[in-house]
Formats: sequence, C-alpha cells, structure tokens
Amino acid sequence: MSENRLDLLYSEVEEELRASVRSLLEDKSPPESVLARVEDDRVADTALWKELAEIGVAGLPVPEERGGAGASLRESAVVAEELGRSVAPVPFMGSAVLATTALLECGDAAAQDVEALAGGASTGTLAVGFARMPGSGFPDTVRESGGTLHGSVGGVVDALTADLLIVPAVDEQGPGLYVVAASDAAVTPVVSLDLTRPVADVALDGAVGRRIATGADAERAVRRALVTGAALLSAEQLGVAQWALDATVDYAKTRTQFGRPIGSFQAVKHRLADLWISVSQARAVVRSAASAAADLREPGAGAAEAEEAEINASLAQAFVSATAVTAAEEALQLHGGVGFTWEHPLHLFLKRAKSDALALGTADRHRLALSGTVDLPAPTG
Amino acid sequence: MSENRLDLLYSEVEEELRASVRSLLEDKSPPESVLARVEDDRVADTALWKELAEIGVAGLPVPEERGGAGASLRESAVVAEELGRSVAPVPFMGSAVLATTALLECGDAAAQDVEALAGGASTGTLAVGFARMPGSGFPDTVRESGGTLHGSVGGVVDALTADLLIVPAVDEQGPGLYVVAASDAAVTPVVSLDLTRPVADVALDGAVGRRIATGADAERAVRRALVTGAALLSAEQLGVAQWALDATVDYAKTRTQFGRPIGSFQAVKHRLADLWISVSQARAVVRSAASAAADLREPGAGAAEAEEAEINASLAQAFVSATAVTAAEEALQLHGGVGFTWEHPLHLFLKRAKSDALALGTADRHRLALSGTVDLPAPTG
Amino acid sequence: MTTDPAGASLDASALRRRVADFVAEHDPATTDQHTFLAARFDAGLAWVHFPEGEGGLGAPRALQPVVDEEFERLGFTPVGREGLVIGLGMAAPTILAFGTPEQRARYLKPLYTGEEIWCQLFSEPGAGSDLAALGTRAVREGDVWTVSGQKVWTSLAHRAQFAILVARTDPDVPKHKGITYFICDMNAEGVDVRALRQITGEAEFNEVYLDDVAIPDSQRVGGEGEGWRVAQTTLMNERVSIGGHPEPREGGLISVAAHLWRERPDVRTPGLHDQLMRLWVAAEAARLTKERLRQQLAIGQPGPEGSAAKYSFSRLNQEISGLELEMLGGEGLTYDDWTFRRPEGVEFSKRAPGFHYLRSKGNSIEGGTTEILRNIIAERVLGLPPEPRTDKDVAFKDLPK
Amino acid sequence: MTTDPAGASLDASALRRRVADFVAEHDPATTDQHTFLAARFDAGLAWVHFPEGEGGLGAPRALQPVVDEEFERLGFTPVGREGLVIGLGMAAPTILAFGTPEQRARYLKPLYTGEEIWCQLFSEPGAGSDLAALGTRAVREGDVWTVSGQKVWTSLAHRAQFAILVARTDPDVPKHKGITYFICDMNAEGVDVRALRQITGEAEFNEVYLDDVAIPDSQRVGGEGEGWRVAQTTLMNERVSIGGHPEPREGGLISVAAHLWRERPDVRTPGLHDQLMRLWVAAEAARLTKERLRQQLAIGQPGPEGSAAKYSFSRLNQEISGLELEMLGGEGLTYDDWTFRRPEGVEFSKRAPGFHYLRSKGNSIEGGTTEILRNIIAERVLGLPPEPRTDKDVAFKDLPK
Repeated sequence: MSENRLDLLYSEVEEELRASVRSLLEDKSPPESVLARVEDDRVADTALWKELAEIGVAGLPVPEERGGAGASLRESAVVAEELGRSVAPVPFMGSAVLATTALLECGDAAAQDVEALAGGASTGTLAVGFARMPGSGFPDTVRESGGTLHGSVGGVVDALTADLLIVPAVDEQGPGLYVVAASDAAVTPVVSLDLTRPVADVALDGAVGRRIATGADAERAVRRALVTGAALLSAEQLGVAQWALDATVDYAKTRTQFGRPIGSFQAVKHRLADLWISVSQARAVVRSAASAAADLREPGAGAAEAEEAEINASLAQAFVSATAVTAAEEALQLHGGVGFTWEHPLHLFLKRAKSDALALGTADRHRLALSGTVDLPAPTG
Repeated sequence: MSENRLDLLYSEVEEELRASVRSLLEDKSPPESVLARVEDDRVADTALWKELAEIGVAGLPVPEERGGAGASLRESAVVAEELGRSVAPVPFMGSAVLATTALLECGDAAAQDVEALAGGASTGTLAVGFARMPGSGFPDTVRESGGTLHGSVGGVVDALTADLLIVPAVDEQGPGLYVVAASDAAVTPVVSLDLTRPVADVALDGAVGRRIATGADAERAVRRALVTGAALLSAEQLGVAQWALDATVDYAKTRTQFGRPIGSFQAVKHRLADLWISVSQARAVVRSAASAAADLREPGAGAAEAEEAEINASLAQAFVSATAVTAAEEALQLHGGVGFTWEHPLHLFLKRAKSDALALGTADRHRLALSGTVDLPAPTG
Repeated sequence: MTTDPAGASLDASALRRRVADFVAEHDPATTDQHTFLAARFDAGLAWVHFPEGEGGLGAPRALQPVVDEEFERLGFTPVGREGLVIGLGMAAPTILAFGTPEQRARYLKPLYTGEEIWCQLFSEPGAGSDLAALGTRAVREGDVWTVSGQKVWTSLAHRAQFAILVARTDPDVPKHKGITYFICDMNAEGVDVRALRQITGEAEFNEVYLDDVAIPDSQRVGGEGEGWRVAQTTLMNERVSIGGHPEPREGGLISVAAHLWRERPDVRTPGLHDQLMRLWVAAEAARLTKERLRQQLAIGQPGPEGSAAKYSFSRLNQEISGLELEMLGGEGLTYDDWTFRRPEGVEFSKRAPGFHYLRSKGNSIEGGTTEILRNIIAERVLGLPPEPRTDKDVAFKDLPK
Repeated sequence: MTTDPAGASLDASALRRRVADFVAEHDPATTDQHTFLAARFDAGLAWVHFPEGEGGLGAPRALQPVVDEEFERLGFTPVGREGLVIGLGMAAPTILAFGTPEQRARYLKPLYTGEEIWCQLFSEPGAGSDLAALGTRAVREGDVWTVSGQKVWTSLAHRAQFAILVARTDPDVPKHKGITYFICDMNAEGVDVRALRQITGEAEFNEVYLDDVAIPDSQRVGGEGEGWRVAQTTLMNERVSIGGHPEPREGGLISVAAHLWRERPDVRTPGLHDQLMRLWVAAEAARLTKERLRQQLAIGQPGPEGSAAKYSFSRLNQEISGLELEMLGGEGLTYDDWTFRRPEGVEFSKRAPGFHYLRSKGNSIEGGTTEILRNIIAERVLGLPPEPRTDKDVAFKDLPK
C-alpha cells in the first residue's frame, strides 16, 4: 500500500479514462454551451450526467458487485479534473463523491442506495452545507423524532437534481445518517455565485428517513465523505487551473499588441511560467490527496491512513484553492477586456474557482486544521 | 495643528537640511568607505557624528534654549532618511532619537543631559533591547537598590559609543528612569547581523544612577521614546529602500545582457515599477508617522495625539519594513552575482533592511498592536 | 499671479469673495441647478483655470478646489453629475487645449451644466492596451468624413449626445501618425449602441458600431494625423483624476471588510485577522499616498503618481473583496442578482460581496491595464529604456494584425 | 532491453545480482574506498547507462538508482564526494557525449574515483545570464590554444585539477557560434585562482584569472565553434540533478523553522503561525512535486520541471529563512561569524539564522537566475514566442558591451 500511496503519476488506465471523459465533454458540453445553459432555470445537465454514468463515471470507487466500476478514488480524481476543466454542470460532487462515499461507509444498510447512484439511475447528495469544513463536527440542524426528520440545511450542492438526500440528523441515540427521498423535502434554489454549480436550501418538515448509520458510524461516514470531498474538490480545482492556464497561453500566443504576440513580453512570460509552476505543484499535491483518499478505502486501513488522508486533503485545499483562484484571476487579467465580458466563458471558471475555494473549508481553515495535525500548534491566548 | 499633521510634503527648510546632510555624507561616508570601516573593530564613525552634530543633526527636535536646533521630529525624519540612504554608522538612533526623546520627557531633571547630547558633546542611548516593541511594558531586567543599579540589558543599539546610558530600572517606587555614565557599565559588543549598526550587551553591577523620572513619568518617557524610535526608524528604512531602488535602476540602465540593457526587459521593468510604487507609498506613510510623532511634542498634545502617534508608528513599521526588505532583496536579485559579493556595498543595505525589520517590533507585532487600537480585534480563544 | 479685470489679484481669498458675491446674487436654495450652473459658468467659476468666457478666469489650476469648497460651504453641491465624468474629466480639457474657438463656444457650457452627456470612443476589440493599433477608418471627401468601425468599453454611450472619437485617417503611415481626433454626434445615422454585458451580469458598458457615420470636418479636434497627441491629453486627464477632499481613514472597500469583522465575531480566524490587518495597512498606505499626491497637485507639482494610485486602488479592491468572500465562507457561495440590466453607475455598497469581487476585476483593466501603468512608471518615471519596438516605423497597413 | 555479455537481459534484478556478486568479491568493510570505486568503475557499475569500458554497461539510465540503492543496502556508501559535484554531475556526461575516446579514457575513471576534482569555468563578470556573451579569448597557433580572460563564481577552483572551460575562438561570427569548449589543467601556468568573498563573509567561490594559459588542442571537447551546444549538455545536467531517494515530509529548511516553533512557545504569534503554515504547505507541495519529478525521471520521462524545482527551492529557502529571523526578533539581530574563510561546502544546519537568510539569497542566482529559469519554462514548456532578439545575428565583436 505504501508503494501505491507514493505513486504520483497517472496510470495508463487513468489516461484512457481521462481521454474518454474529455472527448465526451468536448463533444457534449463545450464551454460555450455551458454558458448558454446558465441562462436556464435548471442549469444542471442531467442528460450529460446519464452519458457520463454510462461510461462508469457515477460509480468509479464502487465495487463491481454493487454496480460500480471497481476502480478507486484515484480514477475519480482524474474525472474531477476533467469536470473542472469543462465546468460541466453535472452532480458528480454531490452524488458520486459526497453521497457515495457516505453510503459506502454504511455497509449493507446502504447497499441499494449505492447501487442506485453508481449506475446513474438516481442521483443523490449529502445534505450538508457545501462550505462545511471536514473537521467541524456532526451537523445538528436536522433532528429525527418519531421516524421523521425536521430541520433545514442551507447551501447544499447538487440538491436540486438529487433523488436521494443523505441526511445527517441527531436522533435519540445521537448522530444518525438517514436516506430521504428528495421528493419528501422542500428544495429551494439559491442564487449561486458559481453559475455552473447550483446550490439549494433543503427543508425537512416531517420527511420519512431510513436510518443507515448510527453514532460513531454516522459521524465517521460524514467526516470521511467531507475529507474525500475536499480531496476530490482539489482535483476539480486543478482542472479549473489547467483550463485557465491553457486558455491564457493560447491567447497570449495569438493576441497581438504593439506588433508582437503579448506572450512574447517578458512580464507576461514570467507570470505564465509562475502559473505553470503552481499548476505543476498542484498536480503533485492532488495526486497525493487522491491516493491518500483511495488508501483509506483499502482493506485494513486504520487511524494512520485516516490521518494521512486528512493531512493530504487539507494540504490540497490549502494549496490548490489558491492555485485555481490565481489561475482564473490571471487569466482574466491577461485576457484584458474580453475576459471581463459575459460572452467569454472565462468568468464561469473564475466563479467556479472562487466558489471552490470557499467550499469544504477555506484554505485558511485547512491551514489551521493542518497545524493541529502536524504539531505546529497555534499560539494560545 | 491638524493642518500641520496632514502635511505629507517636504518643506523647503527640510529639503535644504536634506541637501546639506546628503552632501556631507556623500563626501565623508560613501558606501565604499563604510564597507572598508566594517572590518574595523569599531565601525562607528564618531568623527562623522561630530561633523553632523555641527550642522545641528544631534539636536533637531530639542529647543534652542536647551542647545538644540528648535526644529521638530519631521526634520529628524528627513535626516533619518539620508542616514538610511548611506548606512552611515553614526549613533543617530540611539542618541538623537531614543535617548533624546526619553530625556525630553523628563523635563528639567534631564536638562543638562539633553544639552550634552543635542550639541554632540556626548552621545547616549536608551538601555533597552533594540528589538523591543513600543507597547511591551516597562523593562524589568535592571533593578535599583540603595542608589546603585544591578542587572543587564541585551542588544542595545549604539551603546558601544555612548557616554550616557538612559536606563529604565525598577526601584522601590516602581518604574524609574536613570542616567548612568557608560564608563560605570560593562558594555560588551555582540556580533551584529547589521554590519553598520553595532549592538551591545550592557551589564550594570552597582553602577551609580541619577534618577530623572519616576512611575508613570518614567513609563511614558520609555514608551514615547520607543514610539518615536519606531516612527523615525521607518524614515531610515525609507532611505534604505530609496538607495536600493536608485542603485538598481541605475544598474538596470547600464548592465547589458542579450544585447540590451536589462532594464528594457518588461519583467525587470514591472518589478522596478512595483518597487517605486511601494517606495512612494512608504514615503507618504513615513511623513505621516513623522508628523504624528512631531505633533506629540507640541504644547497641548494629549491622549488623542498619543494614540495617533502610536497608530502611525505601527502603521509605518508594518508597512515600511516590508518595503525596505523587499527593495534590498530585489536589488540583490536584479544585480545578479555581483550583488552577492562582499565587495559590492549592496549587502550592507540588505543587512540593515532586515535588521531594521526586526528592530523596535516586527511588522507582525505592529499589525497585532494596531488591530487593538483600531478596533479590529484578534479572535479570542 | 494673475490679475482679474477689476485689478485685484486672483488669489484664494479673492476667489472666495467672488464665490460669495455670486451666491449672494444666485441663491442656491431658490435657483434651479441648471440656471445656477449656467450662471456659474458665465461668471468664470466653472473651471477657474480655463480662460475667461470659457468657464474660467485664467487663474491657477490649484485654486479650483478652493472654489469648489467655497460653493459647498455656502450651500451649493450639484447633484446627478455621475454621468458627466467623461465630459468634465476628459472631453473638456481636450477641447480646451485643441478645440477651435467655435468648438469651445459650442460644447463647453452645455457639457458643464450637464445638458449634454459625453462618451469616449477610443478602445476597440483589436486595440486595447495598444490603442494606436485602432482600425476604425475615417475617409474624407470634401468637408465630410465618413467613419466606420467598432468601438468597445464605452460607458454612457446609450445616454450620450456626443463622443470624443479617434479614427484612422491614413493607414499608409506608421500607426501613431495616421490617427485623427473627432467629436462624434451620437444621434447621427449609422451609430449603433449595444449593451455589453459583463461578468457581474449587468451592462455598464457598450459596444458602439459605426457604419458610414458622417462627421463634418468642423468636428475635427486638432490637425489631421495629430489624433494620437490629442488623445494623450485625454488619457492623461483620465489617470490624474484625484478628488479635492482628503479621504478619511478606513474609507473605500476596506470599510466593508472592517465592518464585517467588527459586527460578526463568527467570521474571525487568526489567519484572516492577519490578512485583514495587512490589507488595512495597505489601504491606509494607499490613502496617505493619494493624500500626498493631492497635496502635490494642489501646489502644482503633478506627478505620475496618478497611475500608481490607480494601480494600488485596483489591487486593493481585488484583494479586499477576495478576503470578504473568504470571511463569509458559505454565505460567499451566493450572489444577489444576475439579471442583465443597465445599472446607474457602480453601486458597490448596495451589492453582494460576490459583486464586489467580480466588479473589482475590471479595475485593473479599465482606464489602462495594470501592465500598461507599470510600463508608464518604468519608462516615464524611472527612465528605464523602452522595449525594442517593431511596430513604430512601419505603415499601419503593413503591421501584423 | 539491453542484453549483457552473458546473455542475461539487463533489468533491475540482473543489476542487483551483479552488485551482489561485485560486493561478494570486494568486501566494503575491508576494501579501501579508492580501490573499491576503481573496481566498481571497471565492472561497469559506476554509471550503468555509460558504455562498457567507460564505467557503464549500456543499460537504461533509469536503472542507476537501483544500483546505487543496492550498493547502499549491501553496506557501501562512498564518503567525501561533495567536492565531486561538478565532475560527476557536469563534466562526466559532457565528456561522455562529446569527448574523444582518449579524453574519455583519460578523465572518466579518476573523476569517478575522486582522485581528480573538477571545476567549471563558464560565468564571467560580463556574461552571467547571457553566458554566450563571454569574452574569454582562445587563440589557436598550431596545436596549442592560448587562453586569456576572467571567470567568476567558480566553486572548487582552489582544489580542482581540471576545469571545463568555454572560451571565444571566433569573434567575427554571432556570439553563439564562436565559442569552443575545452578541458583546462588548473595547474597550468597562467591560471590564477582568487577567493571571492560573499555576503555571508566567507568564500565558497573563486575568481579565476587566465593569463595566456596554453591548452593543447587535444583538450578541446567538440568541434571549434561548437562550444555553445556542448555547454548546453553541461547546463542541462546541472539543472536536472534530482536525488535518487524520496525526501521525507518536512525536510529541508522548513524543518528548522518548524523545530523552532515547536521548541520555543515564546516566538509564537498568530500572524507568524499563518505564515509558517503557508510555508509548510508550500514546502510540502514542493516536496511532492520533486517526488513526482523523480518518479517521472525513473520511468524515463524527464521534464523541464527541474528548472521549476530549483526555482521553488530557492524561493522557499528565502522565505523560510526570512521568517526564521522574524520569529527570533532580537536574537535575529545577531550573527555567528563574519570571518573571511573558505568553508567546506555549505553548512546550513550548523550556522546562525542570519547565515540561512543571507546564503539563500544566492540560491536564486547560482545555476541559472530565477529570471532565466522562468524564461526557459515560458519558452520551452509553454511554447511562448521569444523576445525580439537583436544580438543573435550580429558578429560578437560588433555587439554593445
């Protein structure tokens, strides 16, 4: 396992997976068509998600016997990169990452739900605020009483298209994890800064929930879902950064000012070189985080692997958030006026980058969390 | 007074003062000769200090009736800029700023001492560690008992050449401020990072002290000396930054690589433009800090002026420290290999810049202090 | 020192007296703004450094703030002037410097009173930082120019009566030499104004399509082929616009972040505190720098610090608004309104943090990109040598596009 | 896959076996290092990718780490190799690629065993980043070249027997074309080595003055006028030196700062905590990036990331050592020793924080400035167009100096 954990490269299988996902996305969801969708009330592209599910994207880390691809979170991370690179509005994060990870932690109790999501027949999400920091404790805004759930959760990712809500709720025995049919909940869209990623408020007023985990199991399921989410989000951020870098390098080669391509000016060159360095580093960090998240699902993984996964996820959030935001901001600046227009897709990536930097804990909070784990304590008093 | 406080320009008188100080320094203490001095055991240039004192530099803010120039700390700040610009090894900071400010706060009790320093007949320093943060409370490493002083103070600036030590000491009545003949103390040089500014440890083992202030008066004298020191240090830092910028611009105009002056490369241009902006901003901040420090010595100045002086001094330390360090670091990088050699004077400015950034409180600590004053409290717990 | 017709010298107190006399004759409380401003123009109290008869008294420019402050003190502060920024700030000084007597007589007064709104037809899709690469063509036949091309980033175009316009009149000479400067009637046939939506969702700016627009030669400002030099005056005035009042500490966007920090202990973390304090320090440094520049301008020492101030302001806005979202975390994931609409100016304070973040991205592009401002500082202030240029001596038509 | 003489294919296990056999014959515990290394060279286990008879076996380069690890595992780790960095890292691959059979036979083995130390005579006061501007002249008469000029930043020159040297042999052609590459005997008459003191007080480097130094033509490496191309091989090897082992988390200078933080609660402030964590994160990212590069190199995908790794390393060292001083405050105002002396290598861990700060300033200059590394990334990796060049097609003698 330690061999595997250190592998920061992409395998051939991963490169093949990337190629097929990229080809599908370039074909069905180029940035211009994503831009056209954002004027719709329902930006989420469920047809595209079905096609992605057909090539296995919905259930990569799910064992084959549960309807998945039997791959690992390393492969999920490659898909996340491509989804970031295309800002495709599909419920990958909510359904294939957060909900699926939580469900996989619940064993047989959630077998049917895993299967429903892994095949793409249904989509789901974990009913926590998308900004939630992994280590922030069990959510307590929903309570179970007499078999039904009451309460609300703000800012849930991919809730608008979800069929299943995986709801952390406090019941008599403490933390519990419930599966709720989305049709039993009131799901209200909020105006999202990230045009290509809808978030929604979820209100539960007597919805029936099926309990799939209790106590420490429920806590662990939520925590691991969020840690995995943070790791995979960093892969998406890497994809966003890569798009911004590529688009800007292309633009700098062709845009002429003062009789020269702007990419021949040394200041532009150095900024793009810096960006490339940052993206290269982000890639190593993301691979490490994905590997550590994958190792956590290996048989025999224990506290050491859990700590390693948390360190790597926090490291990735602390590092890659800034990479993606800087890449998108530099892209806008170096595109000049045209990058400030609505008609150019660049702003979709800027909004995604900045929103991702707030999602699942800001870099600031991840640095603070990391400092505790690696024994560099914050000053007291 | 508020008119005066807002004046961020240099007056004609100040420009004349600058010109005469600069001319003297260029004549008597060019960087090359400073570099030659640093191999000496006694780097401090007492002959130069005598000449500076002759043109009034030792007692600028001291009233004429006490042997001074009857000017203000605004003029002192102009001199500090020039001394920074030349890294001249003279005891301006210790004698004309720290000691003189403390003594002026003590009224008639210190009249003779003020006079001795203002005319340049003697030099002095305030016996506190040069790194001491203005708001850090009254020093307690020296105690008075039975008319004599016992204890030690580490890292005192300009102590090696001082005739008089102004020593904060705790006595029966609490804080007290004492004048001690340096010959009665053991002054031991330490190896200083700043080659052109010697610091020394001061040990007092039964030295006779003459008390010039007690209790709150002593506390105020020390605090104001340090606040004034921080403001004036920022002026020195501005001078260091200005030298680094000027030297690098000159170098960039003449050093040819790839068939062009390196200053014609856009990346170099943008970095020097950034530096110029930073130095321009530092100038405004330094003028404001010097004015606020000067206002504190005006008749009728009270708590509001004291707060304003502290805010401005902390602002200046928080801002200008980084300006000077960055300017020196960029200067070294843009000079390439030659800037890394001992024989080029650049390193004197780098060492001064970095040491100044640690002196009288780091930028970090000044930001923290400032946050309390301007009601942006640090998080608790 | 300039002397006024009555023989008294035009110093600050003389001007204060004139303002007082004027206000005594035209009570701000009872005179409508247009009448008041028209009379103020006629009295030479619009721009005191302009010549007599053209809104001024030939007084030193530095005394204008004295006049403005005195009017304010005596109860007159004009309202609704936001739409006049291009007319007052850019068209007026250019027309004064290069316009014919007829042009000055025709345009300055209604421009000052606010009767006529102006916009600026400079930037083009292919000519942003490199304005001299502009491709809009003007062809002369007799006394009429026919202009075709596309302009962009035109604020106020949908409300403007007139535009200052640069167009290429000779493509056979190097690019800086074949440009001419015009006044364009925005109601003329062939002028098509389209809202340009920006990343905030709304449209502050326009694209302007010019399709065989006829401009009489009497609307030319400066000589044929002199347009680049004339435009420099316009642009210089754009970058040096510094207000007449000192700004208070903690003004601008930093106040939004500081307010949030004070009101909401739940957003506070140690790391964000350090970032906030760094930005607070940077904002205060920028404020003092601007104040120092204002003082320099007031005693007639204008410096290139205008470009630096604009650069610092844009960077600060971007960093502060970025931090604001970080402080808010989950709340920052939302936005207020993506509706495609035309706003009345930039309403920063009323908008969501996401708007602050997105809108401020434009600050480092509009009115000269950060890159160009740094070039200006490096070359004009520090005297660093220019880049090797390949586009200066070649006929425009032969340049790579 | 390469096959060895015995017919077995040269894969990792075959090499491990060869090492085991070798160690069985030459007990590391009883064989002196020189003898051991000489035998290892003869056995082709010095650099397995070099040809047979020249220290190698013609095996894939990626297998060298396997051999090194196996030697280590079996108890042999050579000591005192710090002085060989230029010989092993730069001279050897260049001589292998461009040297004559005689040169390879003469130099490679004593270079490998450590008998002969090498230095590099490349940089000059007037030719730093722009190495091709070098002015050291070599004039041929018959079979002997006479070389005069000044070189700088030469580490090890005072201990070296030989140097790799570039000199101008034809000033009448453009600068990249008139350079030739030589091996210079450092004991030859006319070679004057002077210690070059640096800002830390000590002298790691030298200036080397060459005054009519005679170099036989047999010491030329590559053709006349081919020196630029030969030097590229040397420089490429300088920038890609990445160790064979994964580095542990929190290695390098960050460990000094982290240790200080853990041991000394008195230095802790909230602001410094945030800075420390940012640098810790940056250091960990740089470590993982280097590890990823190592993995790429191991499977034979060398990338230009070597330049990036060097850049990141220099920036990190500078920032961490700057922070270290900030943490220490008053203690940071002191230094350990300004004595002008020659150190044995760079002893970071034993020196004061002020030394860390000052010495790391050289990291972004030595071995390619940060500016040049960024140009390399921009042009070679991202494919951005080059700057307009005015110095490429002009005879060297006609260039501005």
